[in-house]
Parts: sequence; structure tokens; C-alpha cells
Amino acid sequence: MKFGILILEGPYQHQAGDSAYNFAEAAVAKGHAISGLFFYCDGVQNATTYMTPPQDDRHISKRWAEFIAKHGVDAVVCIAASKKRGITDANLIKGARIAGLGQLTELGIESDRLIAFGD
Amino acid sequence: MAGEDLNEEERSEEDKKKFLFLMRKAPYGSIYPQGGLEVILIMAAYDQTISVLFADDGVFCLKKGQETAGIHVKDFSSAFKVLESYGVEHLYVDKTSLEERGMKPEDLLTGVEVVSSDEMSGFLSGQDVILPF
Amino acid sequence: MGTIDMAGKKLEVDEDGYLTNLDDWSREVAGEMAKGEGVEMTEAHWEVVDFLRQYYDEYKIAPMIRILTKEIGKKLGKEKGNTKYLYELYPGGPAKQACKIAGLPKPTGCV
Amino acid sequence: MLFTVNKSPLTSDNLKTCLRFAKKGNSVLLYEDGVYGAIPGTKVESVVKEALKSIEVFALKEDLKARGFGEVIDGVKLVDYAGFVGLVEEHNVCPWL
Repeated sequence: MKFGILILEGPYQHQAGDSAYNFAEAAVAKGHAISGLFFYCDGVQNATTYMTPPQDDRHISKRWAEFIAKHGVDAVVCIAASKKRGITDANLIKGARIAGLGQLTELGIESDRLIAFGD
Repeated sequence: MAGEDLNEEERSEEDKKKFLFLMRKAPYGSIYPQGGLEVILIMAAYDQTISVLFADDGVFCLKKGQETAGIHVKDFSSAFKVLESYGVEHLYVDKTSLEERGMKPEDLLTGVEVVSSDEMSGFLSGQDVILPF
Repeated sequence: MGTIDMAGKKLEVDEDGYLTNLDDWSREVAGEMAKGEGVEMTEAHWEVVDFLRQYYDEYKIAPMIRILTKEIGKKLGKEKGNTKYLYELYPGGPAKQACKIAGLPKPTGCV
Repeated sequence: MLFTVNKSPLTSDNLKTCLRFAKKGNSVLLYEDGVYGAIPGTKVESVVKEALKSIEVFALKEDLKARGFGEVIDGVKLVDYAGFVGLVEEHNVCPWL
């Protein structure tokens, strides 16, 4: 199956981003394809390289970047939400792209399931 | 102004999906309802079937007379009035949620269909994508 | 960042020429912005600007193109309710150019 | 239809309204703080027991464990993340955030 995943919450504040990641990993492990990740609202903060958590905590943006690279997943970060929060190509994780909400619509159309994580 | 660069080509029927926006959060306390509204306004440029259900505190989004100048936040409630012209198929409000909040349909800033959760259960199951805001 | 000179007063605009402060808008400012865009404002141009401002005032959003043409057709006559007509008036596009001159916020480029 | 509930039903009405919309044959997955709804002895235990008569209720094991719980109300099924994915394979999802 093709799973689309929508992430609506920022890193470290709520569990949503962690749940989304765990779900995505489990889906891939079961042989499913991730048709795309879409980061929206505060969720766009998951995709900034401007985070340096302590070494004994998870590095949320690095974890996403590795996931994207390893599985060749399309990751879209909402342009309007990014502009509001100071996320640009300069501080965007590798493998992600900044684009519009139309991409979320496309993801909904393409995916067998689109599941949202937020708070 | 979404859709300017979009080809108005019709999508084939199998590409057409049923999207439901499930609005359950109050306005201003968080970005969620505004975020949902923005997705609806963009999605309207695509040839999809869109419905919106307001339940729980989401019904507060439709309260008439929102004035946000005092909190220095943009009032986005007016934009809910365009949904019908944007081709949103159904605007539903959950009856119980409305009643629990002491509100009546005439307190709402746009015309909606007031429905019971029983009526909605089957409708929810028939959706392809449900987006919570 | 740039500025528009209005009778000695400098109004701030962003890198794409949109007003930074929407309250700075006036018909004179619109005329000045149009000049900068190479658009000569006629009655027909003002009709669109007025429509956009009314729509924004009521709904706090700019209409998407399909709605814009539909509503303009309803309000100003069927022959005007199409994209071709709007592009003839505003070759830079109804969203990018007409909204800018009408003093609406810059579209976020969300499609 | 699979409803996913992530709020503690002890402080929020989320689960209650979700159950109002869930009909016979639907499933509810409790995850994140939603898992507090699955543990026995809380003030919402009776609500969950009533729901179990017509719908299936699941709780995400990893979230329960993380919060120091393991035992759940009779009839609530535990799933791990693979099970969560399995539920999404079977059902369309209604995220009840």
C-alpha cells in the first residue's frame, strides 16, 4: 500500500512527530511504500537543520533526513507555513523540498491512505 | 489566489476522491482551524469532492461576530463564508456539539446542515481522506 | 526591499513590489504601482481592483482565479468573466499583478 | 473506519465524542496520551467497557509501556506499531486529534 503521512506538530513539544516517524518506519518495515511526507503548520519545524539537541536525545530533523534518503521518500514542507517560521532552502534538511499545499492534495489523491499526526 | 497556473483539465473520475475536513478545534487558541481552512481553499482548485464537518469546539470557528483586533491576530472566520462558492459540497455541523455549547444555527456565520452523529457515522466511512484540523 | 515615492513620502514594498503595510494603499498608490508594472489604469482596470478590494474586505482572502472570473462575470457582465479578459488587463496575472496593485497581501504560492 | 485518539480521556472529551461517531464494527486506536483510556480502574473504564460491546478498541503497546502501564481493560487489544500499520491497511483512518 501507499501511505501518505501528514505531520502537523513541531518537534520536541508534542509526541506527534515521533509517532509519525515510528509509524512511517513500521510501514516501511512491513513492505509498504511511503508516497510522501507532508509537513504543515508547526510541523515544518521538523525539517529545519537549525536544531542541536543533546547527544542523548533523538535528533528529529536528522532522523527524518536519514529516513528520506534511505527510502527515497518525497518530503514536502509547506511554503506558507515555512515562510511564517523562517524556514528556507538555507536551513532545510536534505531531501526535503518547500512547496505548496497543492502537493498535499496530490498526496491525498495518490496515496491509498493519508494519515495525519498532530495534537 | 490559488489555481492560477493550474490547467483546468478534468481529472478522470478514478482520480477524484472524497476529502473530509474534520474541524474539531476552537479558533485562535491554536493554528489548526486556520490551517485547515487554508488547505480547503487550495484544494478547491483541484477537482475533488470536499466536505467539512464541524464538531466539538470546531463549531466555535463559525460563531458570528468574531473581532480579533484586540488580540492582534488576523480574523480568518470571514473566509468560511466563501466555502460554498468554492464548491465545497457539504458544510456539516454536529448537532450535539452545537447544543452542548449553547449555540443555535442562527449564531453561525454561514449556512450549514445540522446533522446528528448517527447520520455522520456512515458518511465518515465513505470518505477517502479525512484531514483533522 | 524597495520603496514607492508618493509625494515625498516613501512607502515600503517587498522584493516583489507588494506593499509592506497594507494601510498605505490608496488609489494614487495603486496608480503609481501600476505605472511601475507598465500597466495603464483604465476604467476596466479599476473595476477589477475595486472588486478585489471589496472581496478582500468581506472575506479577508483573495479569491482563487476560478471564483474571481465567476464573480466578475456575475457582477460586471458575462463578457468580462474569463481569464483571457483579466490577463489582457493585467498581463502579469490576476493574482500576482492585479492583487499587488489592489493592495492585497502577496499570495503565498501555495499551489 | 479506524479512529485514532491521542488525548487522555481523563482530561478531554475527545474519546467520548469519538465514540459518539463510531458505529458498530468501527475500531478505535488509543495512542500517545490516549492510552490512559485503556487502563483499568479509571473514571472512564465504564465508558470504554460500554464501547467494547459494539466496537473494537486497541491500545498502542509502546505508548502504554512508555507510560509505565501494561495491563488493559478486558477486551481492549494491544497492538505494536506493526499492528498499528496493520489496522491502517484494513481501515480508512479518521484521526481524532
